[in-house]
Amino acid sequence: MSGADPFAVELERFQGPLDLLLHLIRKQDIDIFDIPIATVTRQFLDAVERMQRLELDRAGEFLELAATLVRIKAQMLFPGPVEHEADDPRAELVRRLLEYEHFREAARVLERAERERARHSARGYTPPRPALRAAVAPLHTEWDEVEQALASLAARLSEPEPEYRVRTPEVRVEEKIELILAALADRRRVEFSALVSPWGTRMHAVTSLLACLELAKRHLVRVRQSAPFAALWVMRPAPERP
Amino acid sequence: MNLLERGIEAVLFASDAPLSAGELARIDESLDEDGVERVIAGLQDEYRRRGRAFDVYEIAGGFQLLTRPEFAPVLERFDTIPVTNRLSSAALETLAIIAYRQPVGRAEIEQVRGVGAGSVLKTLSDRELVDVVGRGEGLGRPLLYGTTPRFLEHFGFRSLADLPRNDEMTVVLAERAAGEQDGG
Amino acid sequence: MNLLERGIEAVLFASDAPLSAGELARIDESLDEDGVERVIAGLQDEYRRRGRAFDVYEIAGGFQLLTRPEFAPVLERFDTIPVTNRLSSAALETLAIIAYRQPVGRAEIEQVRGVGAGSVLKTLSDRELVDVVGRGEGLGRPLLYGTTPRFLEHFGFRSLADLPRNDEMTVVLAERAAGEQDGG
Repeated sequence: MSGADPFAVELERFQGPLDLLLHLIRKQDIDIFDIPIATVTRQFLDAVERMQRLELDRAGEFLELAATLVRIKAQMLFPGPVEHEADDPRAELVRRLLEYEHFREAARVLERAERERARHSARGYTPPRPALRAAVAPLHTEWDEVEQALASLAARLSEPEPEYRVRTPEVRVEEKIELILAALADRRRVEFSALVSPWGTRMHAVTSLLACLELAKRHLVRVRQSAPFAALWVMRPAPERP
Repeated sequence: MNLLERGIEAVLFASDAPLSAGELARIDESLDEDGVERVIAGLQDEYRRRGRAFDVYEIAGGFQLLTRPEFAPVLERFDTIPVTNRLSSAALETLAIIAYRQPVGRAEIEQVRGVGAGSVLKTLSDRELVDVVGRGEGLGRPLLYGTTPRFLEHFGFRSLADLPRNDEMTVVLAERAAGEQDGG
Repeated sequence: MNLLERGIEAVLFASDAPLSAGELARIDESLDEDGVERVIAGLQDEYRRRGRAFDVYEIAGGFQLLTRPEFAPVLERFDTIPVTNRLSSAALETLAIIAYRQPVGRAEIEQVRGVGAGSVLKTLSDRELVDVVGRGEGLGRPLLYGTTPRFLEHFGFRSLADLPRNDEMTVVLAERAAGEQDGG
């Protein structure tokens, strides 16, 4: 049923939300510096809703931009005193669209180069090469160098012991981000302490918290705490409807 | 054809990747990079004169023997001739961002494309088209990606300078916008 | 060279396995196996006349382009990495310790320098500057290293008694004594 929907094919074709938005703008010959935001927002949300109905996995990727469009639409409805072009609530969106289109064009250039290169074939059979063998070159080392090495070793040994530093293994925020997203893959929410408890060190707690904040900033999770010191919940973002 | 030319031809013929003039100069003590380039110009000249099916191409900072493009349709008919898998649009877009912005972190790539970049970056790394080239400042010291020599080989570029410059790319919307601003 | 010859040359060049005359005949409807063999004989003749570094060989019931055997030494030379002709500072330090403290075990060298000595000892052994000269007392009867006749020859000493007296060595010795006390 949904597989037969011609829109499914069309929606799968888009590389992401910016690609879809550019398509809407270009198809209707809209001036990118004066986007009719209400119309475009409605069209965009229609497309996203269709994606959700078709259960395309990627619908989630489009929600962040949908939210941005809705916010811009609201700002346009209640305009403050507009004196500079930069005050236009659409300015950042336009910048992102032009930037994205630039790289989409660059991708086409790469595609052409790839196609051109694929018309050339390299030698198909290259004989197995022997493992690189070391050819011993004649040694040019003078006794002076041995003595200098000894002097520098002695100097190093007479220096006071360097302060001994404890090296803690590095914990990366990127890794924590992946752990959190993995934890949220099969449930709607997870308690923060459950993310930290397997390791229990302060470093892991801090990194996990940074990862949560980063994800929240990217609107990939929501963080909720009902009261100070209450359990901290990390949740999947709800698909928001305008 | 002299012995040096024959030696360089043999090494080019036996290699499965481009070789730089410096590497090729290892064939003989008397050779320097300029000498290698003169020998290669001689080979190219001879291959063209004799109508050989292959030529020496300059790719990824080196030289490689490749078939001439007009034989592509013939070669397609033989399944013992390896074909390179084309990249998806997502991979090409990501690669374009990395190529022009390198070194660049995953967050910036995702910001530009508006979608997650994890699996595409893995594909590109697995195919050795990009690699981690450092770590950025800021939160979590993110991994920074750049293109590899294999990237140049895949697209047949001599160097990164072969990437079309920004002003050589036609961007419909941006052009139109510039035109309108001029007019207004 | 005609178009059929060029096509067969392209296929032989790009194929990753030998192709039989029957398979090569797929290039053109007008070709049969005899025709392919005539074209290949023509290619072989031309490669030999022009002194090319490669030729068409018949292998496992098929044809393949390969470099001629006389270029094996060139390819082999190309595949060798010349090892640097200087010793690293780690190797020089280790050599100094062995020269003045011989016979000396690996553990003692590592204790003085504070880092592992395995790869450096291998470099010095490969260079024939040091060799195993005996076994020590104690746990595992460790190998003891000393300098070789090649060492004396290289640095121009008649015997070990010719080694210059070295005050620096007292520091190193003191370190060793301290290390032993710690150890005991």
